[in-house]
Amino acid sequence: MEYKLHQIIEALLLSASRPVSIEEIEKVFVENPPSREEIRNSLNEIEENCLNRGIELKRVSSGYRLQVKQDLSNYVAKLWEERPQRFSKATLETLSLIAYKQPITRGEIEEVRGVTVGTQLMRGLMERGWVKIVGQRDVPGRPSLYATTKEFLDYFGLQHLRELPELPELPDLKSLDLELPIEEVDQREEDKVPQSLS
Amino acid sequence: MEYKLHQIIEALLLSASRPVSIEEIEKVFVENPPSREEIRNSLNEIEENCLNRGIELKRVSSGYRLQVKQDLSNYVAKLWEERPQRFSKATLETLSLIAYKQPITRGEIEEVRGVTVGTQLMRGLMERGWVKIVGQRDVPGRPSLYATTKEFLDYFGLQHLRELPELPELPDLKSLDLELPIEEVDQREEDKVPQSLS
Amino acid sequence: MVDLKAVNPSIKEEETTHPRQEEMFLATVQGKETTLPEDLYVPPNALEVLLDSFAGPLDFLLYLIRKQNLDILDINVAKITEQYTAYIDLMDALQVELAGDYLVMAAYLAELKSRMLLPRPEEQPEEEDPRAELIKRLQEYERFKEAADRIDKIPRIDRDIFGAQAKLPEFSVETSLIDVPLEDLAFALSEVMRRAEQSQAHLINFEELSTRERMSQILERMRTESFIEFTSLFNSNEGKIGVVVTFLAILELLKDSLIEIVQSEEFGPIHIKGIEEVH
Repeated sequence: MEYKLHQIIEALLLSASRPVSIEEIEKVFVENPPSREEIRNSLNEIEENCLNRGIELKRVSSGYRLQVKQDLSNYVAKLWEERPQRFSKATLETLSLIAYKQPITRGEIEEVRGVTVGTQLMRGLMERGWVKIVGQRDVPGRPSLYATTKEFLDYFGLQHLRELPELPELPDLKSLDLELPIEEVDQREEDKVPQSLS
Repeated sequence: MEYKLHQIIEALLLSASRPVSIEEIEKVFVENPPSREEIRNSLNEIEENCLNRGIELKRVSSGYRLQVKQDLSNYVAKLWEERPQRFSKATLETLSLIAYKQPITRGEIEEVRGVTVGTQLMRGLMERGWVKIVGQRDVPGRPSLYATTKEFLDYFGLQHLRELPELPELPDLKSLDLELPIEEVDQREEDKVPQSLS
Repeated sequence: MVDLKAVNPSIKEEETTHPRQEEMFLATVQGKETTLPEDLYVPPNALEVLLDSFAGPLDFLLYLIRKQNLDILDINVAKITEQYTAYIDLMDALQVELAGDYLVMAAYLAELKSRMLLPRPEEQPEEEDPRAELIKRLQEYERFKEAADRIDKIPRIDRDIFGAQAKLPEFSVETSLIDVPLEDLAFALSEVMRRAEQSQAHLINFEELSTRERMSQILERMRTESFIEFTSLFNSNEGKIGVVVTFLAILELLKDSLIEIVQSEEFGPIHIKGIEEVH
């Protein structure tokens, strides 16, 4: 059987258990490799074919992947025997610090979180392939600098870090009158107590 | 979007990394489950749709599965050759647990390793042909039981599992101080090793 | 976050019995004359559970502030410090094992409080209020706590996103794999085991291994044959040890409720079958 390019690409996407990039698709063809333009067109074709199917083409950080449409995930989840583990607060907080403030050292993470960050936790993040060491900070002890990976973005279905939800704004501290000594603060607060109570 | 039965079933088949039986498909529907007749018709429909695609519907003993057509195997093989073939620590540890403690569930592996074992990692090991599902543990959720394959033995040049090396003596727990430097080396190595099988 | 500045932020506020007055508030101030003694009646276990549910001392501090329905910017640092240290003291008294991080925070707060009690030198008015530091830390922490929540809500693989995948065709990969020495496998396992600190329970010997291998073989066979005659599982070529291993494997599988042993008639052949096959 003679296959059309989009059929081959679809099969490729379905045979890799990870996102596949255009460059990778290109390399698969030994004779007469298609142009990137052609690959892109085929990907568009696949995307359109998916419109009335239960799966969709998604572009993530390291390439393209076919995935079940979000509104079918209820059905699919029933088929799965083990619910994926939830992530602990500690893991999510650490991950979000690395994501938003990368590159960052473990010490810096600990400073914000006010907690020691266990080796086990960092190890877990690295094993999942979400976090990697990208260098050492040039301070005594040369602590490792951590950053997120492409796999992290893939996992959350993102193409770029900038697609992460916005980091909440920090309220302006300067607008506060913080110079007051403690007694006066209490005074001020007392002032706000409704008259009827005082 | 309103989905047709065959679209849902196709999504189900593509999301399960194992064959799915008609009974299982039936159970996925909470309200108005389709009749087996309807499911069978939809499967036929999927089969026909596949005629001019790179995948096909295959009936095996434990159900139905979609698989990439054999005559596309050259392309698929190329895709696999391109990917890094090194093994991460996570992969090796998971593999060793399966080898020595089979049959074992993913949950049990996670329990010993203290880290979540990604679906991709398990799929990677199965795609490599080293690990297979041999049954389900009879506990809620019926988690799959994993075991190593003949190919695994072949790869390591073994005839029987009992030829696996005896486990090294467990180090004295009191010498915990030695752990620190090792941990650090590990992390750096983890960094250099690209995402491998997982 | 609701701006509570219009709200009475005082944690000294008594339970108001003045409904009309309360209507003026955007939120009810729950901060009764709090901390102890009311909280003293919490059973020690509950305290431990409580602490476990926090990601750390900053999270706990935020909780104390929230309990009073206050904006971080409106906190009375002296009060919150007292409250925090009261909890820490309580834990200490109840001998709840407290993570070092909580104690470090207690020390930090105590230091902060003492700095605030000292008169400020007039000539150094530019010196930052010690409270600003704590507020900044709390704010920064809260940002990332919120960020973590948001990240948790992003659809993710295996939980909300399911990759579509077909079974691979048969093929052989031509690139040679990076060699994995067999010893690495054993070493990997011994390391996991060491980490799991289950040194006793997991010592594996050859006998167990062959039993496990046999278990896998039987299970594998049952995927194609739903009914297997008991005797066909034994191979006389394997000798006595082989029989024992097979028998042990069957017993293990029975124990794990992975198989059932059935006999249709008295003295009839014994069969094993899988239990409640899903397929």
